[in-house]
Amino acid sequence: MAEEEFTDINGNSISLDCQTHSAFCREFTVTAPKLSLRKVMVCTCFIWLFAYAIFFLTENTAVLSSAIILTLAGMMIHIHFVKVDHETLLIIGSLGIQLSSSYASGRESTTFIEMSKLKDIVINEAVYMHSIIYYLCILIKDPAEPETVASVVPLFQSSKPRLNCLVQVYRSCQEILAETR
Amino acid sequence: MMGADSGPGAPAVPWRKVLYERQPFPDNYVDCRFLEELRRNIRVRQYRYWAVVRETGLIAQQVSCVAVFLTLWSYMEQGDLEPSLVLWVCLGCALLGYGLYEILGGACVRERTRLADLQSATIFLAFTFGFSPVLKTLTESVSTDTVYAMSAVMLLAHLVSFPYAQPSPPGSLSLNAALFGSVCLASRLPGALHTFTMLSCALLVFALWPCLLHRMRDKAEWSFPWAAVLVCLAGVGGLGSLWPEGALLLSLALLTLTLLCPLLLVLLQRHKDNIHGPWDEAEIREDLSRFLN
Amino acid sequence: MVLKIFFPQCCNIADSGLLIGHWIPGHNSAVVLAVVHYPFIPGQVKKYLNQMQSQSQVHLTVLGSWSMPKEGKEGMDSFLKDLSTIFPQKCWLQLSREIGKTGFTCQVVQNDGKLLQDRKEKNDDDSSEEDKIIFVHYDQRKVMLSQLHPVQEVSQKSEIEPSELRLVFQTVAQSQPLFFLDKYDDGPLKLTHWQSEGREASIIAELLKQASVPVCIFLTWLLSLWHWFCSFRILHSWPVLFISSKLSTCVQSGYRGVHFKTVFSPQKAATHMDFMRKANIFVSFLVDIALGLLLVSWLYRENRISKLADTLVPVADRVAKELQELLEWLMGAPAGLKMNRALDQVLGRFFLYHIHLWISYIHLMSPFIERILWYVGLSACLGLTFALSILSDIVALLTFHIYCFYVYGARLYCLKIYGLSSLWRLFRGKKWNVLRQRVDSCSYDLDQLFIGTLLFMILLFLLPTTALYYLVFTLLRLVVVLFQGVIHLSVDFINSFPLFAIGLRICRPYRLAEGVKFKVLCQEPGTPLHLMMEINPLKFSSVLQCYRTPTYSGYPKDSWAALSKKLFVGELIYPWKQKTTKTD
Amino acid sequence: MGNRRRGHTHAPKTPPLSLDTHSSDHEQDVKHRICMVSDFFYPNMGGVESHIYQLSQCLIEKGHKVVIATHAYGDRRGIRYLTNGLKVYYLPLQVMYNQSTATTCFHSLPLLRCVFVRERITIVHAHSSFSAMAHDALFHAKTMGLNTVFTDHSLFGFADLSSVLTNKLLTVSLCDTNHIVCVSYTSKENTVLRATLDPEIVSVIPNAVDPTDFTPDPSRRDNSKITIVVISRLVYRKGIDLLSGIIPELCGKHPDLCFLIGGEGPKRIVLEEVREKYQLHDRVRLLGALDHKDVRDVLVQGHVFLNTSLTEAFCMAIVEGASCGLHVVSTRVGGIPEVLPDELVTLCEPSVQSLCDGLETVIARIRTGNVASPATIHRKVRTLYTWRNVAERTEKVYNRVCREPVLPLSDRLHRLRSHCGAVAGSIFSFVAVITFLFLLFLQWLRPDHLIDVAVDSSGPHSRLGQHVSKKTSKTPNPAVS
Repeated sequence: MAEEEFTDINGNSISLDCQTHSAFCREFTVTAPKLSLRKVMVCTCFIWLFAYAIFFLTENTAVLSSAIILTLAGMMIHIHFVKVDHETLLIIGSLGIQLSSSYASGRESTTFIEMSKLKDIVINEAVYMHSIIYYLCILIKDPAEPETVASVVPLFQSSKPRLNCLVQVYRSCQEILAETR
Repeated sequence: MMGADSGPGAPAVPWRKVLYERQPFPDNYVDCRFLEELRRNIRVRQYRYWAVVRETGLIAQQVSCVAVFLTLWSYMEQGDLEPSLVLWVCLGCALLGYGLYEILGGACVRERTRLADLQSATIFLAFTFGFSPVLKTLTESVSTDTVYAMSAVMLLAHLVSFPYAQPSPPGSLSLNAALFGSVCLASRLPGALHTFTMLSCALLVFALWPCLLHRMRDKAEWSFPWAAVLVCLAGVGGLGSLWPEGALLLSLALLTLTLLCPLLLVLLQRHKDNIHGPWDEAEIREDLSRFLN
Repeated sequence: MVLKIFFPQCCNIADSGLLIGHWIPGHNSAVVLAVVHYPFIPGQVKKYLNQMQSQSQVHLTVLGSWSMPKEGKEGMDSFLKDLSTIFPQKCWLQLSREIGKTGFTCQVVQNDGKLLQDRKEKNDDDSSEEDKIIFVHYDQRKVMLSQLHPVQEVSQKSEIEPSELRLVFQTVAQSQPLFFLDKYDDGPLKLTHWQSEGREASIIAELLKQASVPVCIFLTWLLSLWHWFCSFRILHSWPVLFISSKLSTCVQSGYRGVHFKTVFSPQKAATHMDFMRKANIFVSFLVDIALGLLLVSWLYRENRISKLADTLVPVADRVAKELQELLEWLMGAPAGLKMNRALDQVLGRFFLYHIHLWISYIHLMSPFIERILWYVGLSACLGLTFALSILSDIVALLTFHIYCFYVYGARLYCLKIYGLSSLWRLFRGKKWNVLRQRVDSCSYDLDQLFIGTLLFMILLFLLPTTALYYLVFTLLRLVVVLFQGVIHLSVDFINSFPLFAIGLRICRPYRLAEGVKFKVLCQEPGTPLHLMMEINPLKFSSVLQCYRTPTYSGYPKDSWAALSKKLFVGELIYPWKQKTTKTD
Repeated sequence: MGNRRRGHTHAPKTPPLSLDTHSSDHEQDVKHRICMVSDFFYPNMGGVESHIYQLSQCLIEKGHKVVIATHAYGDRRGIRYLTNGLKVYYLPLQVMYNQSTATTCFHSLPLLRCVFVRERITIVHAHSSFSAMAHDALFHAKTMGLNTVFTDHSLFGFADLSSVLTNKLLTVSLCDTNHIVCVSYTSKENTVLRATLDPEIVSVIPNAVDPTDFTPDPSRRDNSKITIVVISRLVYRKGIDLLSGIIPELCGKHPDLCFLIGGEGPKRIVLEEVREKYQLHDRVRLLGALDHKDVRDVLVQGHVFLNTSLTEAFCMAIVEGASCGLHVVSTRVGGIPEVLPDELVTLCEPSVQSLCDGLETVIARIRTGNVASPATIHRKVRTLYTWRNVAERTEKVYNRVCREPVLPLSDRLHRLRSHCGAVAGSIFSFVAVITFLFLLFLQWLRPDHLIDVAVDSSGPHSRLGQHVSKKTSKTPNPAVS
């Protein structure tokens, strides 16, 4: 499918890849920019210089080793738990919606929401940090009374695309929902 | 269309300050009667100098009451004054004052029976006497400067929070502060008897004297200034016998308080510029307490 | 409407035959469970299905036909159509594979016999009709064994109807008996489905199951004996109850009793949760015992007991001496604080007397300590938790004097604070209005004011002394409470940690399923969409909070702010606060 | 002082050019994008709140785009949609003192800027001088170069220190506001004096009531006795102490008199004490806090509506009471004399005696029966104050404002210093500079082109808006922050 140039709310460019498996099964993949090597370098160097300064003052080699371990562990944690590489939204008509986000380390966390639970997909506005953003979210039915909304599942949480991207995803999701209802 | 349809042609009808009527004027129209209800300095009381002076006499005498008390204390601390003697004097003063009080208030109906007075008097004496050894040892571990500072603060608080409007009975905070300060001072005296004496003096000066003074003010108007002057003289004199410069300062302070401040008040009245209008929050003049209690 | 066909992986390469499965009501989706191969006699198939249906409450039907092309076999179509007349269905599926194609093709025949869509017409017009079918491949074994979370038992019918996936899982799990007929025994029918291998191994399991029942009965009898013993009314008199509610050993034993009751109940665990609970309790109990035995074996080698005893008495002595020094320090001018000498002396003497009592008591019982310890140590055979709780009890007993000091100090301080607060209101000429729950202003008499002020001053100047004692003893108390809290925490942990569930999650991730995830399999033009359904294992955190055995929480739950407020106003704090509130 | 004299000398002036001398037809259909800012909005209830709501609704009817910005109330934070796609931003700002946010002139800038930019706001309309958020919004809007309108709903004295300070603040925050709206002539005089304004940029647009909400229903009355209705917050400013004096007086004289008091507040204690002391539990009913929808049901049960306020800019309560066909007795304070014609209201001095006399005359008239019927009263009142009219007049203000230029920073600073005195002027010009720098920083941090333009939910191009609003307004709690 055609790839346009999209940006997230902070202006970093992201790519939306939308492939159609069949008339009622589409897969959207939002890929965030890769972990920039320069940033990693900068922060590593910063930490190590700091550690070296401390080491210079206090003749204690434990500082250096701890700094190294710290940076390594920090990087591990960052790529394993924080840095999301791409997020995928797989919508299968009359079966359900599957959200998966795969981290830079390759770890993948997936949740599948059945059609019977799903109430709707909407674009919503929210106050985020010190600005107001649009985000795409799934409304989950309250099983007891189906007219009310039990909870809201926001999509593309880590890579926050801007409205034009969201609208595209929203449109094609609505198409599928409409034709398989 | 209200307020809109006013052509450049000057409207014939006069403008009225009402909202319920649609007038041929724009919304931001400024009439010549704009702000006509503005009033300045209404309800500004014109003070008369001597009346103010007379009122300030109360403050002055309260200040000098404190001075008298401090003098007594310092005498007793130096041991120049025999506590028993002071006790007797206090007793005499108390009886005298009580008698005076009764005579002055003979006309009006009394809310407390003599028995009640006697009862509270015994309570005072008993408690003070019982507690005086305790109070004596209470602050001994606290350093003297701390005690002085505390009592100074407390006496100041007494002076500040004293209800000069209606001094009888003295407001709780002021009386408590005075008692606190006096206990602090009393605990620095050599003996338990001294403490007892000091406390009863404090009771006399800070609790009973204001009642008497109040009674004098509304029953025998003429006697109040004399009493005030008397107390002031006593305070200045007593302080002077100990510490002449202090006496000088005190007298200066009293003079400023009684003569200068009223003068300033009366003079500054002229520069008062206070604007009023229909927007002011109306204040309730009549007292509504009668409906409640 | 889209037709969903859940197709077991193991049948991908099965020979041609009949599809046996179940239509999921109201969802327009079919679960294929097995394939019956040719040749078969329709009557037998029907009989077999009926008997299966009676065993598993699943409405099994013949869904349609499955044709696996082989060389020299062709022209089956007419035959397959005839089958649909033999097994009358409202909807007849004809799945077929072709050589060199991974995807299947499917034709749906409505019961009136006309093809809903036909290969030929599909060829020329677009494949939109074909797309209306989804094949969902699933691993029969995993789906059969796995348990969807949040657990929703079949027995208790909730008003919300279970979702589609749940129904699929239930169907596969219930049709377990279908899978016992394996393809080796020469019955009239030949089926392809997941084969449950290793019947032989499972024989032992069967034997164990049989054996476990009388064991359970015996143990429950023992338990009832124990309960009968416990139910003597002498044990229900006040002091015993009070003490036992305070001694964490008794609590632990009672708790263990409850556990046993649940584990050794002779009837079989009905629901999944029951089973898991039993298993968890049992495993954690075993681990507990094992740790306890480990401890014992360590404790009773090269008489560590006597060493312990020899160290214990001096330690207690030492503590007492330290306290004594502390008190003497307090009776002086501690940290240069100005305290009221008289009160200081009084309090100090009072506490010193207590310490003397204490020391003498310790020395009185010092000769017996070793034996006591020896017997106590045996308790570790009942499990590590017992040993720990006894340890915490011993600590509580050994630091009883600290507790006493703390209580005295707290009470005194509390009174002082209370009096001061009310007198401070009087000092400001206010009073607390009980009816309106607020501070009103009020005019006191002279004598009230006078006495109030005197008392206020006295209390105020005596406050620092009391506060200091209170502070010191509270700190001591807090140390003890902290220690006991740690012990309680560990005991709780051992009691409530769902070891079995965690092990299951690690070794057989598919057993505890949070949900499913789908992968789009390779798809060719002209074949319907093929999805691979995999099982999404439960997260560890949710495993914990789902299977954690409920237990009393020995550590106080009130927030830090509440705790500090209590400390400030001098209320008593206990490590076993929650428990007492729970019991009464 | 000098400023105040200036404001005074403005008075005797020839009638100024009216608002719409150069308003021609092509301006009538200029559509604005307005942002109403105030701390006070639903779920909080009161005069300001309903004013903002009704005005916005009428403006939306006339095809303008309106959004409302207020602070978060409890868990009501984020974006909500009300009727006709009226969009409300509940911004997470810290509430300091009775529902008014803390003002630092800075911390609200990022959020407000985001709102203004993404909604492409052309006019910022702030309400109520008690609301710190409104003042912040005025300040920021000027920094961002937007035109501003301010509506003042309240009166202030000049006597005590606090009012002196607040008046200074008002002077500062209104010194470059393009236009000010007051709800009554008294309020206009008051505001002109307080903020030392040129009276020509102050318009008087009264509040309104929805006459359909307040229709009379004589059948609900109990004519065996005479009911006096009081509906107000039970606070000192509403003269509850006077009420506590009136009740025993009248109840003593007229045995068939009973009071119906709606509202909540600290002074409730006083009324309860009076009721206990005089054993009036059956005749004085305290209904507690009322919802806006219940007010009418309470009003129609009464014969007389009593208002004892000590100060009012524009008393909506008496209009509501009259609209329900009650005879209104009120104190003659603030803007109240301007509100109702004399045949509908009996004005008294703010004292127990005078109020009792007024009430007794009304009671006597009711007994003799020579009183206008509720229906006639309602008919008279119905046409006086309508929101549509308010909206039209406000629209004119907008038309005028949007023509005015926005001062650049230098002129603004100069104006501040010349207008607000040396000290405050220089302080606040410093603050203005800081805010400007802060805005530059924000624009560097998150440029305007990165802020998504919001879909219009009201105003000219609002079809998609309705769609989105229909969808999003279902979400229980849209805030993820």
